[in-house]
Amino acid sequence: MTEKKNDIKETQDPAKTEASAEKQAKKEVPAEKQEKKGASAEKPKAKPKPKKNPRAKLFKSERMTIVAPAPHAKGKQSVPRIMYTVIIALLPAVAASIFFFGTRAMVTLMVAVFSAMVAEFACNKIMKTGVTIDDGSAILTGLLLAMTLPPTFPVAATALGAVIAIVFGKQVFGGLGANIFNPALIGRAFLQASFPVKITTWTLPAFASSSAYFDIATSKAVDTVSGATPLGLWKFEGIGTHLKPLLFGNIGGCIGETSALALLAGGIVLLILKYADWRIPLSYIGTVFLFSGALWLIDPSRYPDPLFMILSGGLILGAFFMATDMVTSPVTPLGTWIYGIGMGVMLVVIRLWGGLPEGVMYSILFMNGLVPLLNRWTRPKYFGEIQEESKKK
Amino acid sequence: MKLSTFKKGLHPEDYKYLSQDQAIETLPPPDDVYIPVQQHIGTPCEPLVKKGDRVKTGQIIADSSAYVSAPVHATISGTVKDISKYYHPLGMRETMIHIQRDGEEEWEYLEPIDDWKWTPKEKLLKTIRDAGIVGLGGATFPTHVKLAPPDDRAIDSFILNGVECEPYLTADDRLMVEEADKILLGMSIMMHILDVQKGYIGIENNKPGAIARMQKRVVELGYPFKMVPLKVKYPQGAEKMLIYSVLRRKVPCGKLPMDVGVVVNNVATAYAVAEAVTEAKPLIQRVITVTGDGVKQPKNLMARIGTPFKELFNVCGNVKDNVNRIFMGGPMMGMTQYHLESPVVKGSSGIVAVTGDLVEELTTFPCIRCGACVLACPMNLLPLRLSKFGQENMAGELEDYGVSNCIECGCCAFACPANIPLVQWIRVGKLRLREHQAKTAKEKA
Amino acid sequence: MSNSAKIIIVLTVITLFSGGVLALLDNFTAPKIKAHQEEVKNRALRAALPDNDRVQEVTKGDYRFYAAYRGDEMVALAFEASGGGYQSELRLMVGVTPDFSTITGAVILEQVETPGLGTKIQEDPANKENPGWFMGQFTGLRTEPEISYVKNEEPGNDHEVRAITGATISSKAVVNILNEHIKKAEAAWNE
Amino acid sequence: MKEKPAIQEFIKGLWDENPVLVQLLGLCPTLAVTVSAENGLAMGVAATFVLVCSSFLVSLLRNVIPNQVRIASYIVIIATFVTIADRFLAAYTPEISKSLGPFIPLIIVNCMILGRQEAFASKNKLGRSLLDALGMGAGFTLALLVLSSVREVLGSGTWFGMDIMWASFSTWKVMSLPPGAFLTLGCMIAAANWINRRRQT
Repeated sequence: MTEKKNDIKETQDPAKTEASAEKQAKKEVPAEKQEKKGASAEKPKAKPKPKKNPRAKLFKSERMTIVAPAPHAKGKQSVPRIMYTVIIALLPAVAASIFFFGTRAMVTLMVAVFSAMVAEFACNKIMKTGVTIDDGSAILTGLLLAMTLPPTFPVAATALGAVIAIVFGKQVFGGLGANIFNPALIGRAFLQASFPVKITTWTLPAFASSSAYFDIATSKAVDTVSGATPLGLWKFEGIGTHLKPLLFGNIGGCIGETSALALLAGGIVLLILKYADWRIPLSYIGTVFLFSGALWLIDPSRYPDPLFMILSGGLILGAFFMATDMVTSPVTPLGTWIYGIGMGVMLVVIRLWGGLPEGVMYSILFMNGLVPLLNRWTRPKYFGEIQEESKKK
Repeated sequence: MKLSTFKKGLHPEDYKYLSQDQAIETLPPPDDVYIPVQQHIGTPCEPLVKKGDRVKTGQIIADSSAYVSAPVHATISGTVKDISKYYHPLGMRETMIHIQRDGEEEWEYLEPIDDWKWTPKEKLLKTIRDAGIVGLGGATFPTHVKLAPPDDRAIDSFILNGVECEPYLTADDRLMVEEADKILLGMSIMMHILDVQKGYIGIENNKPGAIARMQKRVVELGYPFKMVPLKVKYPQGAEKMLIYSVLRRKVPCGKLPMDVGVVVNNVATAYAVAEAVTEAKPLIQRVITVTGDGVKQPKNLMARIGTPFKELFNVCGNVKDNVNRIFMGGPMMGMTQYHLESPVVKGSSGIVAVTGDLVEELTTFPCIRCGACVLACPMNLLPLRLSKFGQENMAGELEDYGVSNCIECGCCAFACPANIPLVQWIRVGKLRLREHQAKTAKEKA
Repeated sequence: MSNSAKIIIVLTVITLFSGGVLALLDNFTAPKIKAHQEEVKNRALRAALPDNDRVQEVTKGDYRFYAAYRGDEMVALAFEASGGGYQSELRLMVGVTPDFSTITGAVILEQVETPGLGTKIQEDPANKENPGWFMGQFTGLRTEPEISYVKNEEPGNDHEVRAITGATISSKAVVNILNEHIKKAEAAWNE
Repeated sequence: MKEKPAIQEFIKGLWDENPVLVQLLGLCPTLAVTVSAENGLAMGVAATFVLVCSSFLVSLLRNVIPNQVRIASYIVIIATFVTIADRFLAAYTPEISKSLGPFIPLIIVNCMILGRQEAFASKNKLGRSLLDALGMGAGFTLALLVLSSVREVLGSGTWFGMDIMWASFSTWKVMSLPPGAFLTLGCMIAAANWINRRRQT
């Protein structure tokens, strides 16, 4: 309904020739309504578009111009553009993961993206909405989901997760923009709950065996080296991991959480282009740093140091690519701060005192659920509102 | 130097280069003019002439006895051919007086004023009213009302609005370059009427010629005005934004600039005031920018009010064949024109014709709550929520979220990546809130 | 008949009927239910204790001990141990040699752990031949210096068990409960 | 009330007024115990037994019970039959009784049962009340059976304890957990609505 409004067309009477008055009167009616109401929103009586492009044939004498409400200028942003830019920003991390984990990671990535697109298409057909694959959001969901899975995750389960992500994470709410929770994380949460063993069976990257910090894993000569993530090692075995491998990605973990540097590169591109709100990663990671740093200062033997907390697990991936998902993050600046701080606190609490080694997924999903409330509570004061109040006092 | 500005807003590509250097060209009086009897905000005027009457240039042809109102003058000498409904640039058909030129110009001037400094303020205000001067920035609020605030409002500052923040438009810019003296004179007359000492001239930084010229004349003529160059940002020219940019004062919601002791007037208004007071000329013409990439030779024209747009385009080499959209005013708030018989009115600051390359037809996506509109809204509103509430007819929420504060500047819709017609939905919301309020008021009564 | 009298009479009749029916029912279901409970306990004791002639119940301290005798010789002691698991309270029946140095058997009496994961401490459907392999590991396990667990490999020492993959916390909980209660029970028994 | 054919009272409970899918009544046991088909069936049968017996008594006594104490009377009657069911299960099928845990006693406060007494049995003749109770019970049991079958097959790879999935099938653990119950029930309700909508048009 809304899209029609913007391209109501009216034949433009030529600048030079005079048209008969009755003809003018007839043509004028819909446009008049349009302008008077400001927006003929309730019932835009758009004329059906002529089959041929009239502009091509009708020259000078009957020129077509668009009659539409202001503004007549438009920014360059568009939803697909945002989606595809985020996808491109993920590519360094994708490349890094394929470099570290090999073709197996690539298969997982491709399966997830493909399944997500198929699920999106199927939902479009069943729900009889227009096909929305081309807006890129399904591709992005599939890609993000794959980034949160271990490279050796079964193909069928990956596909299942992508379908769940699209169907239960997005389409049941009404499609793009209507979902409450990050679809990729919904898919991941389903997989975590369904296949908890497989999703925590990590493969070490190709180069890990040569490094000395992986004592347990390297002590065994098995074909597929399965090992714990640095967080798992810390939580269950009390073994820390050096920061350098964490930074470059030479560690065990899921596809996307390994190389902090590659993720940061993409994340910073998003921040510069303003496709991600800088407040979210800052407040999220900052809270984790301060909270875990305070605990570390109190008792360094019990709590890991804050840099380890930041670089391990999927925090970078989550903070830059998942928490910043526009649909599921607050729109108000204050709400965004609360959102980020809430996630940070949740993350540290889950990691340090919860049953799971990793808390990024649940911390984001938890705060996603609060976003509608945050948006409501943190309505910004509109221009001039503060003064009115202070004057009353 | 850090330029002052307001918070949020955005900067669309301004395309001022198309007509910025075109000197104002005076359009000869056209053969036919169509003069709407209603050209201001306030009580409508009634026609004072009838079909067949002979009118002189400057003769009052429509007026109202109400205070918040401004008379309308004949802009050419000739015969009244008809008083009937014609196309108005705002889209509807309005009562207009059709005058056909019949030869030489014959003027009917206002009552002359010898020395405005020694003339009673009431007289000056009457002259301004008789001249039919309204806010020429586009708001068309009668200027004499603006210049006579109630006694309980202490006005301490006067701001001359030379911002012209809408892309494309250069009419005010050229006027400042070419008629700086008259503008400054008009400004001092208005300040004299208001009895205000502090005068500010706000000009956006993309008009270096205007800033230089005005600055030079202010110094040379010894005016105590302060030049305030402003950062290029839309909607800098909106009254509330300009007051904040220049004086850091926020006009409270639902209040007027005079509530914070400020009166803002457009440069074109100041020019018209000077002409009326010193030359006894009523407002019968204005500068209008004819521009856009759909026009062969963009120009700034001094045109009689009532001139059909097609005459303007004729002078500018006519519109190109691939023109896609023609609108009066700037691209952010302007009204699309579907009929070039529509005349220039007092509020017309420009007429822009653009080809398809500039304004694409866009598909609408669902809102992804990216917050681009929130970051753009100069009034600090949440356009995405307001438009949703408008669609869903949620009057209570509309009120809570301050829908009536929206100035409809179009920043949100400009920024929206999903191409949602936010401004239109917000207007629907305003309408629905008003309906709801009327209903509840009725129920209470 | 007044309304309140009617109310009283009707409610009384219904309640009497209800009580009567339930009393009748209890007569013949109660023994069966009791038998089931005995059965459960005996099965647990059979699993926790080695072959014996008779079992004698002794209460010492906080514990109720089931002492198993072969002839006059006490061969093992069993007692209940409980503690927090991953998401529920675990109750175990543990049998130890009289000197508390070796476990003679341990079974889970009650657990509501995560289905499919934590529940593997009681029954692992993936291991078709030996679903109870996890608790089976404890039979014959040394309690000195302390029971511990290893992950993803075969235990190398006689005081180690292998934890369940994906249910480390539940496995750890069982080990912790045993460590704690064997020590406490020893102290109680020797008092 | 307009008289319908008596058999309608039975049939309506199966689909049109299905307590779980349409009326959304009695969801507490529905969601909690449906981990395996066996549990679901046992729960359905127990609830049906209580429903039929209580409806019988309530319908019989509908002209005797004073209005002011009707809810109290219903609760006592229902509680009696629930206790009977509970004790029977404990005595004869201790395993099922253990896995159903507190949810059998909780049938007392199952809104479906109390709801049928209040809405139907207390206003209708004995025969119709019995048919209604049977229909509702059957609908409840059927819905629980489907729900628990889906959850057991996907969550444990078995059906009534039999292995029915292929060897490499990895079970969806979430289906054995509470979220699985919500997911499955949501899908069932969505499917029921979808079918109803298609039938209407």
